[in-house]
Amino acid sequence: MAGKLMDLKAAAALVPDGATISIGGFTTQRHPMAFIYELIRLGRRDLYLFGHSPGGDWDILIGAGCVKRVELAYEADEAFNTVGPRWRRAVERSEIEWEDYSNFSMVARFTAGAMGIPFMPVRSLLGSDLIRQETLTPEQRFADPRTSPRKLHVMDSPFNPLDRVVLVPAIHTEFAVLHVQKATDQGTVRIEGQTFADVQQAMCADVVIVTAEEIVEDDVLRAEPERNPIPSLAVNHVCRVPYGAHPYAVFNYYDYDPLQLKEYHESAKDDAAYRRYLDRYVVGVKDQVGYLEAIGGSARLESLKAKPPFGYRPDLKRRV
Amino acid sequence: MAGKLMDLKAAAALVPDGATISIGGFTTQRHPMAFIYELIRLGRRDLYLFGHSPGGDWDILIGAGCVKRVELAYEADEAFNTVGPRWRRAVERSEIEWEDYSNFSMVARFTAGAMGIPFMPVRSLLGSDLIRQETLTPEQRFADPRTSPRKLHVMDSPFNPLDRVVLVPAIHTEFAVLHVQKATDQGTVRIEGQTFADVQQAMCADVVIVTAEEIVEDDVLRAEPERNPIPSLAVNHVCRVPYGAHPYAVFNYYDYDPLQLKEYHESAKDDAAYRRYLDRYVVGVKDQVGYLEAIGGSARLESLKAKPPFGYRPDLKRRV
Amino acid sequence: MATPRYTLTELMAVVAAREIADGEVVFAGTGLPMLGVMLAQRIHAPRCIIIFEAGTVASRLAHLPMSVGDPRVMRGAATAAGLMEVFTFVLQAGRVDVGFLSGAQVDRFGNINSTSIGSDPRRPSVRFSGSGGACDIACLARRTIIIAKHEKRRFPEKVDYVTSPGWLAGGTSRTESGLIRGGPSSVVTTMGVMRFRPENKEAYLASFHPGLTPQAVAEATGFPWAVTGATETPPPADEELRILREDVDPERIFLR
Amino acid sequence: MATPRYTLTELMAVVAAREIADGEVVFAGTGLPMLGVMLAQRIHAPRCIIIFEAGTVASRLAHLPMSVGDPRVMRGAATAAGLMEVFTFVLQAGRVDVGFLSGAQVDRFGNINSTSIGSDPRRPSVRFSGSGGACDIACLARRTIIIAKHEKRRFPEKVDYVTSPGWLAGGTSRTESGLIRGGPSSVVTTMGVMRFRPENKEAYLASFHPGLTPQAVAEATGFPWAVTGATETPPPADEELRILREDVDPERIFLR
Repeated sequence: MAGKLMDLKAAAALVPDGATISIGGFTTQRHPMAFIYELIRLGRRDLYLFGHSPGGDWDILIGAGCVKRVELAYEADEAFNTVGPRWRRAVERSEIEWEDYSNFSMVARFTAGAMGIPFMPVRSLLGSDLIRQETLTPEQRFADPRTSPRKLHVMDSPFNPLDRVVLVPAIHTEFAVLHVQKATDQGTVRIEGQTFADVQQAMCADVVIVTAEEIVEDDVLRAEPERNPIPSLAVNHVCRVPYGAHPYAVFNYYDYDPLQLKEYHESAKDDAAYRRYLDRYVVGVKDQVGYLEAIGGSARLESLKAKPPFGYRPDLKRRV
Repeated sequence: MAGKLMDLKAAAALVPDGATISIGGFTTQRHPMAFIYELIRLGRRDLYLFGHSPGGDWDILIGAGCVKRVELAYEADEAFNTVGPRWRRAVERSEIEWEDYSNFSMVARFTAGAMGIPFMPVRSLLGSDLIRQETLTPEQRFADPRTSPRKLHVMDSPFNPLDRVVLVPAIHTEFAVLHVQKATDQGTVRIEGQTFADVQQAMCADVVIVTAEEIVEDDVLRAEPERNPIPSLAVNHVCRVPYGAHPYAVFNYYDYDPLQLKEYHESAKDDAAYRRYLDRYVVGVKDQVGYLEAIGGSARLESLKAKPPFGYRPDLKRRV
Repeated sequence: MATPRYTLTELMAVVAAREIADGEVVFAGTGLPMLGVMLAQRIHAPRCIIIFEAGTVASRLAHLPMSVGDPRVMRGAATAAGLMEVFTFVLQAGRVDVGFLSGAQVDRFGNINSTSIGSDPRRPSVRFSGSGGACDIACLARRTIIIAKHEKRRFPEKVDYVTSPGWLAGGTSRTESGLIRGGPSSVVTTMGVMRFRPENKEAYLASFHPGLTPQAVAEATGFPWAVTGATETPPPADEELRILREDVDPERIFLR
Repeated sequence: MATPRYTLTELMAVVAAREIADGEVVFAGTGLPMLGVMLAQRIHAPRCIIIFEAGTVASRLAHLPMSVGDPRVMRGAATAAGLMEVFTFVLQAGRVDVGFLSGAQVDRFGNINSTSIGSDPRRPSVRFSGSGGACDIACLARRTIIIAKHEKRRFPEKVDYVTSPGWLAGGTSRTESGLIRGGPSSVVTTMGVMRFRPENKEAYLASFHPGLTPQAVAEATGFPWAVTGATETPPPADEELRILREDVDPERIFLR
């Protein structure tokens, strides 16, 4: 069989300017950072991002000028930084287009797309400005098929006229990029720990690219099919990328990197410092090997390694 | 902590006449048969059953006169018997009320109930008589809150008027009864193999009763929370019932019992023979211990035991 | 009379297998479809992927299942979950190339009845199991292959109940109903193979099984249709029969 | 000046913990809510169940998480899945007793803004992270507890953007919006605890923190409200502080 393994750079090069894309993970865990860095090195422009609670993955892409429009619920690294610095500046300077939803409604939108239905009903959002306010204009929506023609639709249930729900429109993207613990050359994928919305993001994308800490034999993952939540037939390309989520965590593999996160967040508050960060860690290095060297190499990585049975690093110094 | 363990007879006694109930499993696997037999021994009447593809679990309950109304997609044991004999007779003799759906639409209805939304949109059913024909009359529906006021509703998407979907109404039942491989006194549940619609059936019920092959320590199941698909807070009662699904299979524990299934299906084609079957195996024995003795005791059970790594019995003589 | 080289069930399994192309995603039900897809995997379609609605994707079957909920379908599966995942992420999302269907009645547009016999489904003369996933597969697979026993009463002008929509009333009626894809590509019967003309969805006889004539097939059918132009179904090859008997169903679960 | 016996963060964590009853299902976000629920579990609510929106149910935390997506939330969890399972099966289905919320602005009816400052959200003067799951918790938990910094500009008459609906315009307006349950039960601030009158959902001051007066709280608030009748917040007990410092947050992640 041909196999689905692909080099990381080749996989990133599949994403053209203007592509619609969703990125796996949640705030501080399992973002495909190595893939993100490649997109920045490639100088991609005008990307359309769809997400629920991204973190520095989106923030660094936005700062690098790769992004035209986002639909999201949240953009921050939680306790590490309560708002993404580049996201905040991009909005305040009108350098980006965006639409606000909640986590549930965004995940419901991915789920509708994954399920092949045009919308999902939810009981959230009612009474909030997420319903009353729209950031994208009707003209922006109609001019661009990459965005739903309407933000949402409020309706009463045909089974009980006193029962109101909000229909949120399905998302379909050209690409979904996930970072997981284990995958195989056949596209079988193992996610350990929380799955976030990775499964739904994969299932509503035309092309699914999975970066994985380890490539294992297909039979190994097929021995426990209950733990492989993404049907392999939906996975197009698999890249082996150890430490591919750094500086974010990967359950059972390594913890988040408080030093690197602090350096990013402090740099990203300032335009020139952010540029220097990009130069030092992303565009000034050739590839993921160069990145891992730049952040401190094996000594730094060793300090983050997860300890069984925790799946994280219990002795990690987190307030640095 | 008080713990959720309960005796099987006490758990079955919780279900009153006229209750709405869904039963876990799929055709030939993981039906809570021991629980079903207790309901028959208790002489329950007027039950309302909701299911997708039940098998002999429903068939024997219907034959015993316990059931008033069912909403379903399929009632048979697949290759063991292409139609449930008692189900068929009950319909042909107008002894039961029913409404027909498809497997997907019934599972979508359970899912809507589990999710807390009034309906789920699906792209199935269009063009079929499952849309045009209704077995229950509007009077029957309106007179009884246990049934949805409408079978379904066809609508065009507010996001694209050329895009048609069918809204199927959520199901909420008073009880869901599941049979699983492992559970704990805290209500943590491990399902091995296919989950069918057990998770959704549990989450749309007021009271969830789980019968399990084995009761294990809570910490054992909490070591792999990815494999416990039902939030324990939704599980009310747990009963230890080894061989609780016999004559149906339980992945990794035992195979289906072709001899017993043949005896049931042949008996159930005839009123008197069905009565004798019930007497011999259900109402004529006191409990699950008596049942297991009646079907052949440990010699029979030993012959069905699953073999690793298959999870079933590769050398089982299946055409008997 | 000489013993025939193969049974009708064997012939049908071979014909069904030939309908599957390599690499296709196949939604298989119990019985002949399982024989067909397992045979296809072992002959010309090693990369075809089997989906079972009870919750598995890409099983590598070691033993023939007797139900789609059989523990045997877990063998070598890439993913195991539940019906909802299969029906939505795989079937409704448009990832199934071929679905197999069967039923008690099939009409000239490939509509199928597996619900009940009689004009009023509330008072049926004969009641069957019901749709199961058949309606869903008929609505949402990219194409379907129907397996049926060829008798006049089973091939009426109109089925008593459309459990699984085929081409409905022909022409563009399927699309007009709101269905977004699919429709039957062939009906493999005990007498031959029926197909549908692309332009108007009218049934025609594509092939008749060895030993039969187009006229015999027409006489066993309850509606008028085009049977001229049909050719004889190529009989099973020895290798197909050997694999079917020795590898696919050595227990004689369905080959009886 | 003598060193105070506890910090404001410690006081708020203790007050938040007291709002949780034993056996309740608590939807906890990052920061003070985590401190509150972990403290409650170790004092008066050992059977309360923690839900994290990123996908876990009933974690037995060994180390304080720094995000709801932190690998630390996996420790001892009864179930791990994704956001959709938590938001639908647990939250939307009505199984969450208490949800915690915070934000940049809170108004007199407990509506919260965590989106942006300015009259036009398309041209904000300050942009925040956005809702995350806050709007969903505000809509769908049985009750919510709001944690807020008490400053006049953060407690305006009306928030600039209703990210998370509270009692909306008071009275029955929340129910009329279509929301089926919930609403804020209290606002734990850096100055006291605000509650809402059941009959009309008007805010009133229930307690002011030690060292403050009702008048001081009123002056730090941007809307007129009833502050008379408030009592002093009972200060943290030594045992509460010990557990908070030694067991809950020995790394001083949030207790800084």
